[in-house]
Amino acid sequence: MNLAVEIAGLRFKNPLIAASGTFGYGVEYEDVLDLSRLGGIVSKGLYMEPRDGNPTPRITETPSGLLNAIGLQGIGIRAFVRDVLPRIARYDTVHLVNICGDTVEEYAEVARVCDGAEGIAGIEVNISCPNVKKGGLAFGGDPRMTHEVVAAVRKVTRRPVIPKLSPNVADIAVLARAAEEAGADALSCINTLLGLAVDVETRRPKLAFGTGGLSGPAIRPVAVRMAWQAARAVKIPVIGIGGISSASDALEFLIAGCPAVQIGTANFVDPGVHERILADLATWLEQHGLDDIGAVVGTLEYPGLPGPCGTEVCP
Amino acid sequence: MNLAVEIAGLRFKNPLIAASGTFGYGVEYEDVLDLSRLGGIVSKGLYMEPRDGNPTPRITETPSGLLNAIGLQGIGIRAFVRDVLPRIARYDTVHLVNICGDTVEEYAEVARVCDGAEGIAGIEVNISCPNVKKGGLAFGGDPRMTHEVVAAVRKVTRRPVIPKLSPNVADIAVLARAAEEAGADALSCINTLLGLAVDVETRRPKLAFGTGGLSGPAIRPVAVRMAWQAARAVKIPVIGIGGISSASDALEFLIAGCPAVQIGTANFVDPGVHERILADLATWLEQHGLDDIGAVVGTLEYPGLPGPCGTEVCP
Amino acid sequence: MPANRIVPLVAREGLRGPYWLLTFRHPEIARDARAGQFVMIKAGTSAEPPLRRPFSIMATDPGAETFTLFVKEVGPGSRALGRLAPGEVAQCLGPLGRPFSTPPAGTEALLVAGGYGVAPFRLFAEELKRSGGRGRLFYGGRTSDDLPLLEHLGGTSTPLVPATEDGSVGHHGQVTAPLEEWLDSGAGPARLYACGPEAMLHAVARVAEARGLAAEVSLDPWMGCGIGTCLGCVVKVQNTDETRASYRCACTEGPVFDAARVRWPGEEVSRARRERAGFMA
Amino acid sequence: MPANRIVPLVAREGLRGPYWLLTFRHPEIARDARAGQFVMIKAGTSAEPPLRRPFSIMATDPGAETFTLFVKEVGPGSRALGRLAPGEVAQCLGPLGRPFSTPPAGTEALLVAGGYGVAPFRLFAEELKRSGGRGRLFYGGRTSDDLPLLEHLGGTSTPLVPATEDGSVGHHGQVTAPLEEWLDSGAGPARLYACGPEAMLHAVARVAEARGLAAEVSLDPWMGCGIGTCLGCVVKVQNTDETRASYRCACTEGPVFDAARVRWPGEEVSRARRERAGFMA
Ligand SMILES: Cc1cc2nc3c(=O)[nH]c(=O)nc-3n(C[C@H](O)[C@H](O)[C@H](O)COP(=O)(O)OP(=O)(O)OC[C@H]3O[C@@H](n4cnc5c(N)ncnc54)[C@H](O)[C@@H]3O)c2cc1C
Ligand SMILES: Cc1cc2nc3c(=O)[nH]c(=O)nc-3n(C[C@H](O)[C@H](O)[C@H](O)COP(=O)(O)OP(=O)(O)OC[C@H]3O[C@@H](n4cnc5c(N)ncnc54)[C@H](O)[C@@H]3O)c2cc1C
Ligand SMILES: Cc1cc2nc3c(=O)[nH]c(=O)nc-3n(C[C@H](O)[C@H](O)[C@H](O)COP(=O)(O)O)c2cc1C
Ligand SMILES: Cc1cc2nc3c(=O)[nH]c(=O)nc-3n(C[C@H](O)[C@H](O)[C@H](O)COP(=O)(O)O)c2cc1C
Ligand code: FES
Ligand code: FES
Repeated sequence: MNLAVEIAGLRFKNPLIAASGTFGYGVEYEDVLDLSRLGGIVSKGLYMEPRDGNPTPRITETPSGLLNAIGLQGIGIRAFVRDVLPRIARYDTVHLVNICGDTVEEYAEVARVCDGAEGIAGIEVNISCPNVKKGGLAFGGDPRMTHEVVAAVRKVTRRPVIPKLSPNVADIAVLARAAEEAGADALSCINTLLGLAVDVETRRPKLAFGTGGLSGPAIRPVAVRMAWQAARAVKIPVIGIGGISSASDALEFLIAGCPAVQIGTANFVDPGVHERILADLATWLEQHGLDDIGAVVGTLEYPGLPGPCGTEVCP
Repeated sequence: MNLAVEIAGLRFKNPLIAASGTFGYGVEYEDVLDLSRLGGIVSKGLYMEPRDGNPTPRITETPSGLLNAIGLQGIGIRAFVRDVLPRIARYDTVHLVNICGDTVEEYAEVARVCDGAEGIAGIEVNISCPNVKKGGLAFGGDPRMTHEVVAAVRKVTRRPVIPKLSPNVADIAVLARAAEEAGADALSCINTLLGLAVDVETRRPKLAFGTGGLSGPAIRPVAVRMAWQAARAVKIPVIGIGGISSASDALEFLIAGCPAVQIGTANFVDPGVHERILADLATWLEQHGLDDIGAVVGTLEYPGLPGPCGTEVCP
Repeated sequence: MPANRIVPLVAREGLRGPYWLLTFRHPEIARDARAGQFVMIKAGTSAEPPLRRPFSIMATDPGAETFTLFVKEVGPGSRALGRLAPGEVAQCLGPLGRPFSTPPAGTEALLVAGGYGVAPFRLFAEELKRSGGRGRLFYGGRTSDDLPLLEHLGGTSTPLVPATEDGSVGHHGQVTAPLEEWLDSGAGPARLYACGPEAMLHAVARVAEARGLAAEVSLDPWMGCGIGTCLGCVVKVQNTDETRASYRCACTEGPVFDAARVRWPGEEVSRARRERAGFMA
Repeated sequence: MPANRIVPLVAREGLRGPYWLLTFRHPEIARDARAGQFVMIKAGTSAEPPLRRPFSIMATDPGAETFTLFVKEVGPGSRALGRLAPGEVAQCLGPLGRPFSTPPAGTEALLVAGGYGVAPFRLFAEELKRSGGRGRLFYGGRTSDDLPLLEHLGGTSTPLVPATEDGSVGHHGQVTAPLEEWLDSGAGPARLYACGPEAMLHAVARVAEARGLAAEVSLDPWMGCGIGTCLGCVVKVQNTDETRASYRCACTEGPVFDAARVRWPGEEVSRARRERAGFMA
């Protein structure tokens, strides 16, 4: 049974990657699970400098969802490389760093540090965080800015560059193509949906920051749609993200065209989620007489579009 | 206790309106509840001619949500005016018609029929249906087209014109302003989020149409955010829609600035939802020493923005 | 009149496998329900799964003011029903839909049930008994595990003919085989009534067509509201006075349709898909 | 070591009001848990509500391999726990967090509990008994309804001092009143330990500061993961060696913090909001 996939020249031993901001820096789970069993780990978003993040409350539950406005609290890329990386690099998994910036220059600067650090396999470019006042969504919502940030990162590193797209756009295909043209090796789709929850007693937002990013099962249909649209729009691989908490959820993205997926909020709900999905995926493949996970990727038969064989048109 | 609100010159006896496509033409509920207790009823979307709608399956459940691609099956505006309107007009509630069109001209034509029909209080302009190949979202996603459709409808009727905006846009404020400039009297926010659910066994979309529109509790945080953004962007009233199934849900929209709300998917889950919310709203107001629902509208204290008093700035 | 009701569970019997008999109290449903009608029901008010679920009314006891559902546990909605404890309540809308028609005098009602599709026929058999009508119930499944209601179908005047594809109980083969045998054996005038998987319904429709018999089938589409407003449950039907087929709500114009009027799926839609979807494309 | 465990419910006792004592089996949690630690727990695998919930470990029985939670039913997560039947399982991560420190020899541990904040002090009292330490538990609430555990706190060597704001049981007034009386009465060296509503914790912190006593408070923020990754549970803390306050995870560096190091909310954030939110802004 082959569960390994290759994306942007990186070999993931399985298609399940821990999503940024939902798995800390990895070390937090050392005692809870075997990190080497993961396909990959994306670090919490990192700037050049440490960041306090937003005031609290920072998270609140919504129906089948989680609304957060952490605001990218973090230790900064240098502390990560110095203190954390040596500790996690010994786990045999693909270590990706999620990079952030207030400016295009900062993105490039953080990317440059990553480029020089042994053990960082690739760079996920967070141009889609809704919870900061500068950078983030301001870059990811505009194809020109997306192009600029990705090109700037591209210029300073030979490591795979994986922009993470925002769902808070009218047409994700436009952003996906902008990122591809700027030299991206793969895409991550999607970050959180911008949401607002109101505390009717205080008549203030439930989150101190105001709005927040919606994640979890609630957003899965939107995420699958966007990952599918992005995958159709570009030639580079698209990593699917959004509301995955079972093998069936993961398969929706794989079938829609994503060679790998990231698991976010489900880590909070069940720290054993990767193992569970991995086992269920293997069982599913077996039951379907398949011995390679790649055989399901991009096999969606969409009505009116050419089927996976490239010829059949579905009714 | 005053629960009545005035929007676009129409008096709603309470702020709870049945949303288009989730309450049929009203007649379906005649035996189940007293239609006169509703603040208003919006009809299923209507074109000039009857429409078959999309093939089945047309609906599927997602976590805390409903994904649908009905495709605006309907009897056409003339059959509605002739056969249905006389039957429902006798219920003392605000009767709104949700109008659709494949072309700008068709919108205007349907609006003209509405304008001539006794008993239709106002026109909701559906420029946001994700489940049709022409019209719908194609109009609602583009500020210029939004302006054109709304202006065309405005020209042929003196009845209140209420464009219904799509959430599948980058910045709803832009669309809201375009609709306002074109002469809208109020706005409805939001229609469904475009989503895709994949059947992993058949490897086809679960819905025969392919993508569908996501509604229900899952989308509420996105809907509240967008209704709030729209309300801040325009001077005309914004009717909040999306995931409301309790008084507290409705209050989120009211506090965020909507003088009224529409209830959609919750009608399927609980046909008595209006009565339940109405009772709970009254109790809530009483408990908070208020005797007018208007007193809560737009009272959200958003961090960094002027408070409801217009002077205080929240920390 | 259908209306929204809160119904307490009064009795709960676990059958073998994933099956439950759940008896709820509600005087009007118990009094008004006709065979083929259903309720939209949801255990408690939990938000997940969001929607109510359709279940046929299997039996009623107007005296005790109760009605009984035969529930196969297949997912979250049915599971939540199976977890209700007596005394707890469900949200319920019903009775809904068009029931099976009463067989004309002198006509034998041949009831064809597959799997949980047997539910309406228990009530149908009661109605036959009350009206003095004649009937015969063909009850099929893949194995005996699919016929958990076998022992609960006594007490009516309708003979029971089980059939299983693996021969573990009753007739060895599909349920239409003993049906055709019966028809071949020179039975008198008959009318077919079927409820079960779509493939079985279609087979029954073909049997009826070949023999010039009337047949009514109870369809099983996904239902959102049960009351004609979501338009999610539609099936393609062409009535005799119509020039073209159109989508009709199974919840209000059905779930029981004249088999000859149903536009059965053509071959362009894959069989696997139809069977999974369980209804007309 | 915290780890993900599936824990069966072995006993379930309904107390008066919305309170439950739920006893689960797990050898390691029963053996390792220290007073002040908690578990992140969720009944079954239902998707709603999405997240696990934090509950203090109230008691352990290493011999029986069980641990007990004291659960106040306030919403869907706690309700689902209260509906578990013995034999059913919960998903559980723990023991988590930094426990209360052991009082230095010769120091009296003054435990101050408000509402469900009493939970960790049952285990604390056990620990005191085992170590031969001295303690005194001040247990407050608005009315006697808020002290459902009153009768369950015997069997340790720690005297119990109840207090209610309406005087319905014990001391009439806030729980800090008998605490201050005790301190005034010339008690020996003492260390304060508090768990309960934020306003109470702040009051205890002020008492400690005024008297130059050490105090540890167990904070109660919204927690998403319990393990330091969601950064949702942070509270503002400034340790002695630090030049500025920063956000620390209550789940890993807390929930127990040195009261003097907690940046208590300033007056710019409205009191109502803080109390509802139940934690530091
Ligand atoms: C008129 C009518 C009467 C019915 N009577 C009975 C009855 O008496 N006893 C009984 O056990 N069941 C009956 N059903 C079927 C029952 O409604 C479904 O089994 C139930 O809705 C499943 O809900 P769930 O949440 O348990 O599972 P889900 O997770 O919703 O469904 C499990 C699987 O079944 C599929 N599915 C769900 N509903 C349907 C459907 N209506 N048609 C086809 N596939 C579906 C889903 O796609 C999924 O794959 C009836 C259905 C209809 C329309
Ligand atoms: C370390 C720790 C230990 C705890 N120990 C216990 C215990 O021993 N016994 C006990 O009954 N409870 C305890 N709690 C509180 C318990 O976690 C919450 O009551 C529970 O999460 C509520 O979940 P729910 O789904 O039942 O209700 P929800 O609907 O989630 O919450 C009900 C209301 O309480 C608010 N709320 C929820 N969680 C918190 C929180 N952590 N702080 C402040 N407000 C909150 C919500 O905003 C909502 O208004 C503890 C909390 C923490 C952080
Ligand atoms: C608490 C929290 C923090 C997050 N932080 C980051 C982050 O630092 N960088 C980033 O790119 N995405 C971040 N995300 C987004 C997730 O990586 C993921 O894209 C999103 O949650 C959708 O996936 P899910 O539904 O599986 O959670 C965060 C999400 C959550 C819930
Ligand atoms: C089955 C279904 C059919 C709908 N049909 C229409 C329609 O005809 N016209 C329209 O403007 N909106 C239509 N909508 C959108 C709803 O009116 C509403 O905007 C949306 O469902 C969000 O609200 P909710 O979460 O309360 O359902 C439909 C929604 C559903 C679920
Ligand atoms: S179930 Fe909604 S229209 Fe039939
Ligand atoms: S609860 Fe998630 S970091 Fe503390």
